[in-house]
Amino acid sequence: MSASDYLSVALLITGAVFFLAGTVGLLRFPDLYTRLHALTKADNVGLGLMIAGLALQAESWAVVGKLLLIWGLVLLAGAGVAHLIASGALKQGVRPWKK
Amino acid sequence: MVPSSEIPWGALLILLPLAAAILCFVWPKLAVVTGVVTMLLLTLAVGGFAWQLQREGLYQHAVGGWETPLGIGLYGDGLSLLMLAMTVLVGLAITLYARSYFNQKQARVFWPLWLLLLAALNALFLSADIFNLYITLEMVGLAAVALVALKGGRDALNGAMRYLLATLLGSLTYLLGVALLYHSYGTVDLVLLAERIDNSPVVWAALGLMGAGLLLKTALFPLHFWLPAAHASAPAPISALLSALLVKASFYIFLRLWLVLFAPLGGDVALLLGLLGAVAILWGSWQALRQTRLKLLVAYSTVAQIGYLFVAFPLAAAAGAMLWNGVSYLMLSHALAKAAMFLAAGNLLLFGGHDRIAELDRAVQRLPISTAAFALAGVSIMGVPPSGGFIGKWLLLEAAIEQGYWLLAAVMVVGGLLASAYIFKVVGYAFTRSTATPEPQSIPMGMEWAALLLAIASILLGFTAPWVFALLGIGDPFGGGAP
Amino acid sequence: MNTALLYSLVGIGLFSLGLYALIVHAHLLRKILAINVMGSGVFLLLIALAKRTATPLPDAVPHAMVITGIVVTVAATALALTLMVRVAMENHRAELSDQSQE
Amino acid sequence: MEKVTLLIMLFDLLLGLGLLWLAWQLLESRNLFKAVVLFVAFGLLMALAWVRLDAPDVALAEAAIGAGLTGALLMAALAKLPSRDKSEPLADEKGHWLLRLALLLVAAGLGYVVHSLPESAPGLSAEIANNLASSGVNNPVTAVLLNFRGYDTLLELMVLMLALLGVWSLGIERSTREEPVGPVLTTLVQFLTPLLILVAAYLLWAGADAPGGAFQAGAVLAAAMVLLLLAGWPLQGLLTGVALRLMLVAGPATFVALAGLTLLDAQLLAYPPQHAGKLILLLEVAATLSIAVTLAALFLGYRPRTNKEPG
Repeated sequence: MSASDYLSVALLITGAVFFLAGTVGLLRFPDLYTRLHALTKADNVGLGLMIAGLALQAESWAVVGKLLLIWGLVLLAGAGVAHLIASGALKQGVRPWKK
Repeated sequence: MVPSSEIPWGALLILLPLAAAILCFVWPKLAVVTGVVTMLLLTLAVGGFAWQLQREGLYQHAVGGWETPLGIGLYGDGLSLLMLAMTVLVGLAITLYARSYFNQKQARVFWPLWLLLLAALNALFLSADIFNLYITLEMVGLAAVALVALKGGRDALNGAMRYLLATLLGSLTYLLGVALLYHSYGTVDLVLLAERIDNSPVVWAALGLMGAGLLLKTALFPLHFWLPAAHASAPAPISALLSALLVKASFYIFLRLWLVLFAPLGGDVALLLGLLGAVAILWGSWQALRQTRLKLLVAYSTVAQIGYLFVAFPLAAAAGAMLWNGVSYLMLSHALAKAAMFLAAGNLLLFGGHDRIAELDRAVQRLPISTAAFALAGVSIMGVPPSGGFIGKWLLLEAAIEQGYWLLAAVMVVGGLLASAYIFKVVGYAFTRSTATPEPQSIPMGMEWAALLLAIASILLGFTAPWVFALLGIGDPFGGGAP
Repeated sequence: MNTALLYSLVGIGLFSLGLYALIVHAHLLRKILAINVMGSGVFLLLIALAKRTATPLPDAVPHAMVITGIVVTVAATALALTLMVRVAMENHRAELSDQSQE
Repeated sequence: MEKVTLLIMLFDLLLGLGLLWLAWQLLESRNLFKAVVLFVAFGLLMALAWVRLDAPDVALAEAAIGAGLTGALLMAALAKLPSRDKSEPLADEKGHWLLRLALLLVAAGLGYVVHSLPESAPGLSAEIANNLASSGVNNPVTAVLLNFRGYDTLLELMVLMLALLGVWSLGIERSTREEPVGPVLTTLVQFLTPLLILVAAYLLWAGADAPGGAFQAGAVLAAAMVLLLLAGWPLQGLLTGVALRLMLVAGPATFVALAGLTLLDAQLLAYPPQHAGKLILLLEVAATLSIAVTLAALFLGYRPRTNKEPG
């Protein structure tokens, strides 16, 4: 295994840790808003790390471009949808959690 | 000018209504004209197709020029021809009836749906590809559901929903059987399947799945639960085509599969089908007798008459092709008679504003043509000579007695008696004066004559048997070998 | 246990689960979901068994069939959902009613 | 190598169990909204299964149609139901042990049947490979859909038209949403729509040689239109009357016309091999347009009409 392979593995594992954290947050956080926070944050960073890890293994720049496009789209969709869900919930009167 | 023997009538039977459906979908103003003209052209095409079959025998066409198993095969023999002719005959009457029946808004939806349904039925009767048959089945089912719900109203919407769920369940179950057959024998073509089939667990599973799916669509007892609601609540011309054509379409596929694939291994299954058929006759007739609403009575009568078609299965092994001729004849005459009955019932319903049997109120005098249509069609349903229904039932009865199936024979006779009872019940009330007489509505002539002509045709069938049997023999559909 | 067998068994499982839910549940949306799950089961069986070719390329005919099936299913689902909304308006609940209105 | 296969098998097993678990959850969920959300998740897992089974074309169709559009249709229908209908106690299931037993037996029987199939079967892959060169395209799935079994596809387009006719006759027009949708959704849609159109064009073009084709492209295009509708764009006001109907029938009409023309040569839907590629592309373009508009119209749920048009 070359240096770039090790780097890939490290990036992928770190990405997976973020996904795991996000999932735990989704399951364990107290209300909708905090869960959304956990989910989108972990997804965006985790996916970014995974994309970086995969990009190192890519055979051509075209593939790297596609991977980056996927990340960009997920960022956009995740942020947009999270906003819509949160604002929808606020409108319906779902109160944010207070300790 | 292309000589008429070279005109591809078979393919035209499918393409013509498709093109017409597109036309009247885009320009609804042309809908009625397009519908009527297409129906006439289809009649011509079935004539041409019959002539072609008689001259050249079996019709086989590799769609796209790709031979099976890669491509889809069109296939037409005497049985296909009978089904096509049945569709056209009933279709003509329904077209005539529907011209006056629907208002402008409904017509805009009715005509494209009706033409698509005709295309789907023709495609179904000409297909020898079990996956292609799945698509035609779905087309037929979805078109029928949309038609049942066309006029709205609580009963019709409930009936349509129940029908939709039943038809989707039937198609999916059928498709699972198709999947198993394909993955076992590497083809979905019926002719090739007939050559390759053997006695394996796959065939039994396919028989169970495809059989259950198709029998659900055919509404064989006890899978008939959806039929009375849908058939009784639909607009009259739709009820007619549901009972006359749609249940026959799925029965046709079942019969084909049975003849080509499953008959050699299904002795016990045949007996089971016969018993279910017998129960269907008794149960359906009894329920029909108990109904107080005319359209429900006619719908339960369909449940009973479907039973007769299945009584043939245990008799077939010994009786051979003549018995299947009888079954085909029964299908044809039931289609004409039942369509006539539903159209007549629709007229009575429209005339009096209700279809309560006890309040038919001298319909004989006030609506004589429709009442006559109902009674004549009833003669064929009862199986009294010289009607078409008599020929079919006589052939069945004869085979049952010859082979010593006394129970089946007795059930058939009792079914006939019960049918007479429920028909006479209606006719009796049509002579009686009732207390409540709502303001009658006028019925357009076309709607009355559509019913009467069908009823007369169902009686005349009693005289055409030898000729029809000769046509049925083309391509030897009941030979038991490859189709 | 190979891949084709595993996924076709899952397909049969989905078909049976869907059939059970279709029979048992009264709510029409559940029935429509059940039909969709059944359909997925049939499609899974079709595709899984197409993988049994000796070559890495699977048999493409079932793939085309399933694409056709998916489109047919979405069309049927759309019709069923529209009908369900109308039935719910008439019955005041999204379930089939047994009583006929006089 | 051994470890990798073991891992993949474990993945397949987890995916299979996940599908069954999700199906059970979505069918038995009390809350219908939850059921619909789970159904979308189920569709995405199905797409993953298609990828595992080397069926990328099906995966694309499933993700776009099975999960995406069906999900949108389900959500839209759910919103139209009376609110007390949305979360109901499930039926009493104590009496269903007999049914469960029967279905278990059926499933076991079917499992046995599938198990009894030979482990290796070529299907029709050899026939496809032999005829692919004269089909006009290089993607075997597209070749089957539009050439070898093109007749199926013709009828299938008719099924879409049928469903739309049914929906138009049954659907009830609803007033468009009153509240503004807000800047985030508007921006998102403005950014995504051109991208989706680009993706659809790519899928359509690539379908000849790689996974993709008319159905996937049409579904993606339909998704773009659904997004626009959701964001409050008055598509239903812009696209009405004959123009709309012509777009809806473009695919079926082209197909039927081609069928008619080929019939003049006495062979239904047989394309001359030298033109097959071009004809298939033409069919696919027309079909993509029709599929997209039909699916979007199915989502809209009623017949859009101009003010002049009669009801």
